[in-house]
Amino acid sequence: MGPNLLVNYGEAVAAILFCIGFTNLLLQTNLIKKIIGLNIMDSAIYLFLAEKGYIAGRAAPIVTNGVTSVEAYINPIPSGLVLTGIVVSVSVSALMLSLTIRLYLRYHTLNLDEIAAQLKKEGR
Amino acid sequence: MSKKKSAEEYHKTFAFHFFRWLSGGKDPYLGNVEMRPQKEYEADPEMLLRQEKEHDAILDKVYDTKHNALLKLFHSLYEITSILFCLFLMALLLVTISYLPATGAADKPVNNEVAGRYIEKGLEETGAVNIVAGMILDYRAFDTLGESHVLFVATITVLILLRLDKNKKGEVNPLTKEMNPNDRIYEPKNDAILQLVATFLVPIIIIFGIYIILNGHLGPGGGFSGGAVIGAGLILYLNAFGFQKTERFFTEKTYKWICFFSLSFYCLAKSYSFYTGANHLHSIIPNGTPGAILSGGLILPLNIAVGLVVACTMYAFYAMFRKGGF
Amino acid sequence: MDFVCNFPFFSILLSLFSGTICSILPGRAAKVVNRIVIAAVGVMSGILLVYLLGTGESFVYWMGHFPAPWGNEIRAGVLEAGMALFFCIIMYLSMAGGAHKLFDEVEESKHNLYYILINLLLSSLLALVYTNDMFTAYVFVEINTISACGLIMIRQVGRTIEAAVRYMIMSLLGSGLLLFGLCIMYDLTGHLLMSNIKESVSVLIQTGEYQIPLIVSVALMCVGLCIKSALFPFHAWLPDAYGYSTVSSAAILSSLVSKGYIFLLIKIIYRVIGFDIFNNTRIIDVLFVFGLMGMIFGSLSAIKENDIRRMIAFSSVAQIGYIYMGFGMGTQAGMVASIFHILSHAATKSLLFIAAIGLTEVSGGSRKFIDLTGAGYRNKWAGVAFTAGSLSMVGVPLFSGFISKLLFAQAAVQVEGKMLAALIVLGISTVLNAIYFMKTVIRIYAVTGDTSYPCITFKDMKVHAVVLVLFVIVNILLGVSSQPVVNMIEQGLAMFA
Amino acid sequence: MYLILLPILFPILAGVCLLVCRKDLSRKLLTVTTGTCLVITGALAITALTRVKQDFTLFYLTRTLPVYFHIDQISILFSLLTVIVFLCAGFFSFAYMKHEQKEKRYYGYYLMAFGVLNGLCFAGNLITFYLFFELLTLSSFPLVLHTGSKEAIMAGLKYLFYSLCGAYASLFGIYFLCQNCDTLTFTAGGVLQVSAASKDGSFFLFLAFMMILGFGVKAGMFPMHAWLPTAHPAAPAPASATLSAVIVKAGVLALIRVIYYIFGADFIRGTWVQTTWLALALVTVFMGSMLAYREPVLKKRLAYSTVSQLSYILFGLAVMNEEAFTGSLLHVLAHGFIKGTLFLTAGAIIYTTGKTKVDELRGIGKEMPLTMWCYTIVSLGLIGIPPTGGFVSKWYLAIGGLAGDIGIFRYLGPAILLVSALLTAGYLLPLTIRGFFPGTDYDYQTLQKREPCPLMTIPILFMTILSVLIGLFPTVIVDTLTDFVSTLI
Amino acid sequence: MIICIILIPLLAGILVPVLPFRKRSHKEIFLEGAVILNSILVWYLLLHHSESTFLLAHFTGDLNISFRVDGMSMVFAGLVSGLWPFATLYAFEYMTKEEHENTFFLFYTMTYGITLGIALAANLLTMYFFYELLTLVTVPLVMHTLTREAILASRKYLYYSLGGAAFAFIGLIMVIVYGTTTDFILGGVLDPGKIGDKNNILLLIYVMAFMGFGVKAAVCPFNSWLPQAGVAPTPVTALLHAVAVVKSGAFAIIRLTYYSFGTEFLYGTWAQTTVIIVVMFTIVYGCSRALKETHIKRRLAYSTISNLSYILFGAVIMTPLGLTGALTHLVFHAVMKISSFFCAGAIMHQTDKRYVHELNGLGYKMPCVFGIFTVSSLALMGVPGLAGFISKWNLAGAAVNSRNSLAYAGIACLLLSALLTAIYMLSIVVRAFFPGKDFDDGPIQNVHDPNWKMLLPLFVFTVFIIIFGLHSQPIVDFFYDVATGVY
Repeated sequence: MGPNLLVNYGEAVAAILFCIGFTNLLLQTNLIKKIIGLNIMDSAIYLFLAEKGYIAGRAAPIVTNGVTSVEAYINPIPSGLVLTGIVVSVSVSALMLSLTIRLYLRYHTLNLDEIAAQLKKEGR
Repeated sequence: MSKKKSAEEYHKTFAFHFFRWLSGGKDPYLGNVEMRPQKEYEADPEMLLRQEKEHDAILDKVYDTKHNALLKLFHSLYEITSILFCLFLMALLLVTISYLPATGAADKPVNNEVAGRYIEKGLEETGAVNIVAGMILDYRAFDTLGESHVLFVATITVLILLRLDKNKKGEVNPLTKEMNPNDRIYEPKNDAILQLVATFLVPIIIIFGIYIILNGHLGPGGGFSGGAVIGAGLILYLNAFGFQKTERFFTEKTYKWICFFSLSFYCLAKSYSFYTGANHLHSIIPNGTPGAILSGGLILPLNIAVGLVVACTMYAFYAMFRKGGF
Repeated sequence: MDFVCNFPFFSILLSLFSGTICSILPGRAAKVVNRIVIAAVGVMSGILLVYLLGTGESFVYWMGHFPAPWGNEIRAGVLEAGMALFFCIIMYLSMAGGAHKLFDEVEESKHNLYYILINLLLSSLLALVYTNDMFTAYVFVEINTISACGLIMIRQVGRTIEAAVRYMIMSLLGSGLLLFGLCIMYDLTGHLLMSNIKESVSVLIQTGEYQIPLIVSVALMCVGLCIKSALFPFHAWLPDAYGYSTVSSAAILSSLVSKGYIFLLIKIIYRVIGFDIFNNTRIIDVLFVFGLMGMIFGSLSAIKENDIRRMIAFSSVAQIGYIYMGFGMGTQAGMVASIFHILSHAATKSLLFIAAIGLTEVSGGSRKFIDLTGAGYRNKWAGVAFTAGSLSMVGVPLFSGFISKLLFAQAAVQVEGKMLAALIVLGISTVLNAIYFMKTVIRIYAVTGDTSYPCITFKDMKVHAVVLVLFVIVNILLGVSSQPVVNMIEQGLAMFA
Repeated sequence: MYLILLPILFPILAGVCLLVCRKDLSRKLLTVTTGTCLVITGALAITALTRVKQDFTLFYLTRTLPVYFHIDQISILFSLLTVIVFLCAGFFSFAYMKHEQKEKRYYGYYLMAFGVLNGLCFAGNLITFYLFFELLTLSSFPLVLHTGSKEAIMAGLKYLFYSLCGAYASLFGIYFLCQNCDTLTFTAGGVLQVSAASKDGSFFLFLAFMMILGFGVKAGMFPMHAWLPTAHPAAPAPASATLSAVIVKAGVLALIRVIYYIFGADFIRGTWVQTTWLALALVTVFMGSMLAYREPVLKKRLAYSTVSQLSYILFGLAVMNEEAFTGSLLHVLAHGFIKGTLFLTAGAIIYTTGKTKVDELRGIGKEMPLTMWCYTIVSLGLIGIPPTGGFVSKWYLAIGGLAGDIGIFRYLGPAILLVSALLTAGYLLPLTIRGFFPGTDYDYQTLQKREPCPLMTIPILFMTILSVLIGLFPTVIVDTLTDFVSTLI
Repeated sequence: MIICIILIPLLAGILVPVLPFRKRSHKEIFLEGAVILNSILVWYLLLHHSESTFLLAHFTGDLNISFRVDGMSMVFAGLVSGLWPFATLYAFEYMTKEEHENTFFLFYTMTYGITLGIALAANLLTMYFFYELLTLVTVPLVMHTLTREAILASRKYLYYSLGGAAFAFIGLIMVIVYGTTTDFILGGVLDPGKIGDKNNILLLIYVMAFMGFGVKAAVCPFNSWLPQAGVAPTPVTALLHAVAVVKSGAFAIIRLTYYSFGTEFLYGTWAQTTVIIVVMFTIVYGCSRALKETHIKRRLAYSTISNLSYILFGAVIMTPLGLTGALTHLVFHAVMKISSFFCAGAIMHQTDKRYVHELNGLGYKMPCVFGIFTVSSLALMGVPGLAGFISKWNLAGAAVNSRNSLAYAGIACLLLSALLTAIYMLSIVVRAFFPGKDFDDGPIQNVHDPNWKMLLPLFVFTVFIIIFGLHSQPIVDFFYDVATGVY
């Protein structure tokens, strides 16, 4: 175990959240819960990235008063990445939700296992 | 003399066989030369069919989640392994994190010359006060271009899934059958409170969104967030007044063309910028005065384009989910 | 800088932009645009390939006004150009071969959406191929995923939608891991550009700092991409997705989409981590083992399958196992074999899918083997093409599959500890391949008493037949004159380093 | 030179012609043709025999495998026996075969077997010998299954497969001998290379044992004797006669050739091979007699007797001294004539009465006195009562056995021979006794003379006389034999 | 020239369905002409061969498709080209009763070219290439009748062959990687410097490759395809499954053993022991299965299995003498077995009888066929004076000479198998000629010998069986020269 676990508590939380989301995505049979898991996972990564960009005592990377010194602002890159990530997450959520709607309309259940079982019967 | 065995019994004894061989009687293996034909293998088609049916029946049984103990066991095993895997992953990540550079420190590898240049030269090179906006729309514009297309392709998939189309021949779309036909009866909801609040709020929301978009390069915000706000406003409007009202100014066509023009503009503008950049040509787009509203080169127009797309997309998502059309 | 150097950029942007354009066009026009774009990109890639073979050096291309660590970049070498060219060829043929089926399976009003997806998929593949930036790669991976999902579920029956959901879930897990790995990597190195990361990584390795996070990050990225490319234990989504989507989709998905991810993995191995560093980790052993398992289990599942399309889909699992086995060997030769197999499998698998559709069409639309009896006589072209594809899969000389098998085996021999395992599994897997493919081939040439199904002649399926013939030609070309291709791959890998 | 070939090729070709000829010949023509062929062959053989010590290589199968003919005393002995028995049995069959079908086929194979046997006798090296040994099996098995009944076919196949089994077992040895001998030409005293014999001695002993077992099949030696009692009763009587009198002797000839001319008696003497061989031979002697004693069917009884008697010969060979060897050779002749006669008489009885079992043949001596007298005389010979041939040969065998350096068998051997002789009396004489003394309740009223035709009786008579002659003037033969026997031992 | 003789049959085959023949006889003349022309060319080439290698195409790296005539090629190519015209002639007559004649002749003639390709291949890769092609062109022949049985058989054939090739392929790789070249050089091409301490792995791979090629040569336990493939029309069973296909398996093994891995490397190792044991087992197994089989062609097929292992037995003794024996049996067995198969085919053609127990009494109705069958049976048994004896003699001689105790046991197997051969072959002969006392020949009253197209090949083969049996020295000398690398 490395030295920085407690210092990196933000990342640690992100990791835990990521795993929670991951587990949800993997194990939940309910599609909506799966999607929630997905969003948790994504959020965890944003948290992680935000923690990465943070430098103690510095301001958000918007030039104020014309100061363009490195020491003044936090790292802007992770913020940019998070922005992109959010868009991706939104898109994916939308897609997943619409898939869920279709499946629900067709099979009247959100349980993926049941859908699979119905499909097996339908297939023949 | 021991007890005499009966003939049958005797015929089974080893002594009998031995003596038979010894005296040149029957040879044990010679009889094999005289043979009957073997049976030809022939599969009965009916049997094959029956086998197939049985196979299906077995499958049925196997996939009968409620009664198949083995399947249940498998499921629980699967769950346990998954949980173990996730725990393992968590532990792994935590260990990893414990080795990562400390949060908040200024001397992390992350804070290198890349970030440095963005901060120091960003204003000068991109003309954007908001360094993040400058970064994503100029330094790393290709990512952002991709990102907007992620949104675009997601809308396309949602359209594929949920849009109700009328066939040329007028056949009923299979999706229509599935959709609950009653959903649209309740349009509009005619909720007086909602309508009243919406009358007040929607313009404010939309104006706020426009503000965010226009100030994307100057302060926090940008095309995406602004677009989302506008989209939210539109959705509120829709909820308050129903589809009939919105259809007056926002149809699929509107959506299509707005998206098309915005994205085309985005693509072309960035292509120009990439092309000039890569070929070391001078870009004709001025950066303007930092801090002014008309500054930051392409950032403002791009923000507007993105904002339009996002707003429309958000609304489109909602409309699709709601009734499969605009 | 020569004008040719703009071609990678042009091809990505062209296909992206054509996606946008298609959104306002009716289906038929979108189809034309789509074809033109694929052809144009193919031509450009071809020219670029020739150019690069001439210069013998790769180049980077700024995406914007800023140089390496600050702006985005794309990079083109022989391998990238060749891959792009090949992807275009396969995609064009797959589209042409499956076009007639599209009308049956997709609502007409949504045809243009289909072409949008194809265009965006192409652009994302090109971006994955050309990119020199990890985050760009991530973004385009997402485009790729979503459009692939769209391709699966555009034929809107229950199974495809369910398959799409499964596909999305697995893919999202994969992307999540990929992104997380990426973030850790970024944290360690402070860069997102591949070449810069590589420099930092080699420094880190030398100083011995951050070893564990580095390995974990690499592992996460690998696992993420493995999941996305349906390596053996993560293949559950694959058979339904490939088996029930419309045929062009299936062909493209199996031959290109997963290959895009694999190619990205190759890039990560070579350009981000460094080949030698990667080989010193235990990750390659894991890849090797899963590759072998995939080869066996994929084939076993395929043998059990009763449905021709699903069988071909399961065969993909096995073939992807081959590719990862090549990675797992941890040698240059193994890598070359894997890359060659990417090409050969792409050419063969799409051929099989397209041919299979020709066979099912003359069997009353059923894809059950029992109905396919004698289909080879009813649709001669598809029958012959399917046979050719099967033979290639089994690894009969003259076809591309043989060369990749040859390369794999040659590579395996050079790896001390993995030689026997690889060779034996290669042998067994060939036997298994032979079993299920030859079973099918014989089935389609068996005679049937039932002649109620119509026969199809060349007149009824001109495009389809031509496509099939072209596919076979591509296959045989790869099989007969493989040396230039192998040279190209080696040259390309050399440029990577 | 080519004279040697004639008695071999002429009957074979004649036989093939008969077989191939599609036209149905009349019975008379067939008889005449066959008879002529037989006589000519006999004449040719005798002519060839006068050219002793002429050797002749026909051609080379491969560079090391010549087809080579050579005539020595052993050849003469066996060849004479062959000629006489074949002629007698041949003439007998002209009468006997009337009640069988497909005579043409029978005569065809008969002639072929004759030729092949001549070849076997004249063969000068192991390969040539093996060639004719195989051909002998192939040309004689159709004789066995001639009657075409299910049992006959089965018996024919059994004979065929047993013989081939034996042939292949010995071929195993030949393969090795070929590589370890300078030549495979029969040379008195053996041709085995000294180096090979000393280096791989035990292996070559094993090979010798294999070959003894293999060729022993043909000679009806114990573990593989079972074909004999099956084949003899199934075959037509003249065929049984040749089979028992001559063809099984081919096995004896083979053993003589292999042991005395290839391995050399010195190599075998005193080893476990000799002991085992002796034991097997004695077991066979005793077993054959016992089985014959309890067998009701006449021909089968005679077949068991053959099993037993052949092993007398083998015993003599296995003892490996001059007396025993001479005794063996004498017994070859004596048994050949005696057993030929016995089978022919049995054939005559079956032909006339149709009865096969000994019990049914009461009073047969009254019906067919000439035949039964011959039967009685040769029976006495087989038992070993002087002055018949059997006595002389058994005398020499017993003397040899007692003189041999063979441990316990020195006494056991002669004892068993004696016991077996008693048993022989026990199984042969009842027919005589019943035949001539049918008892008081025999119905003399229905008795009628049923002596068979001269074509049958003359061969029987001729052979009976010969068997007696051997006993009366054994010295003629013994003297000629002694000389060269000493070269072998 | 070399490529010519491979292409002529391929082209002729392809032309069969394309050309519009007005009469069947025209087609016959065309095919027979092409085949004879090709055979003449082959013989011309063999007799006037040069040492040079003909390079057709580069594959990858230094792998190429090239052809060369050396001793082994002469043996195999000579054999195949000698048999093919006769077999074609026979096929014309036989196929009058079967359907889809054009397809049949298409593939049948193409097989000729492919087989010659195997024979003339100059390196392992070329041979492998043609080996796989051989599988593919012969599958339609097995499938020909399209009955369920045929389909199952061809499926099995494909699985086995392709699977076997997969393992043979591994051997090929080994030779590529550890050898100096893939060309066939008597004595092997392995480079000791490259091998280092990997001896055992290489031996293991050799065994695998042996079994791989052995699938075609029907080595136990991969033999069950061969009897099943007997559903094919008889010309196919006779020529392909007794000669061309299975012999190419044996041929490939000989190439692999003597020309690629090299006997020096293999001699006396556990690999040799293993393969000898396998081969010995197959010899006995094949025979004993043949004994139990009542279908004539399947019985002959099992016999083939056993006899192929004779060849392999000679080959795995790994001495020049052994190879001589193997080659002798390769050629002689071809003649004997094709002759007996053609007889079986003639019987089936004339009477539609295909089981041993149905053959009672046919010997007198079809004397020529059964006479020839008898001769070939005797030859197969190894009766002196016929071809089989010589080849067995050579094999056994080689085994004795090798001073290998396993080889001694092999001789025993050989003889045991000879005995079993006698039993299963002669029981047919006996039935045919000695039908038994109460046999009624009414039902087969109208059966007669087939016409000259069938009989001519049979007679020619019989003559060869006898000639080989009586005067084999020149040809055996030639084989010995081949085995010692004179050619």
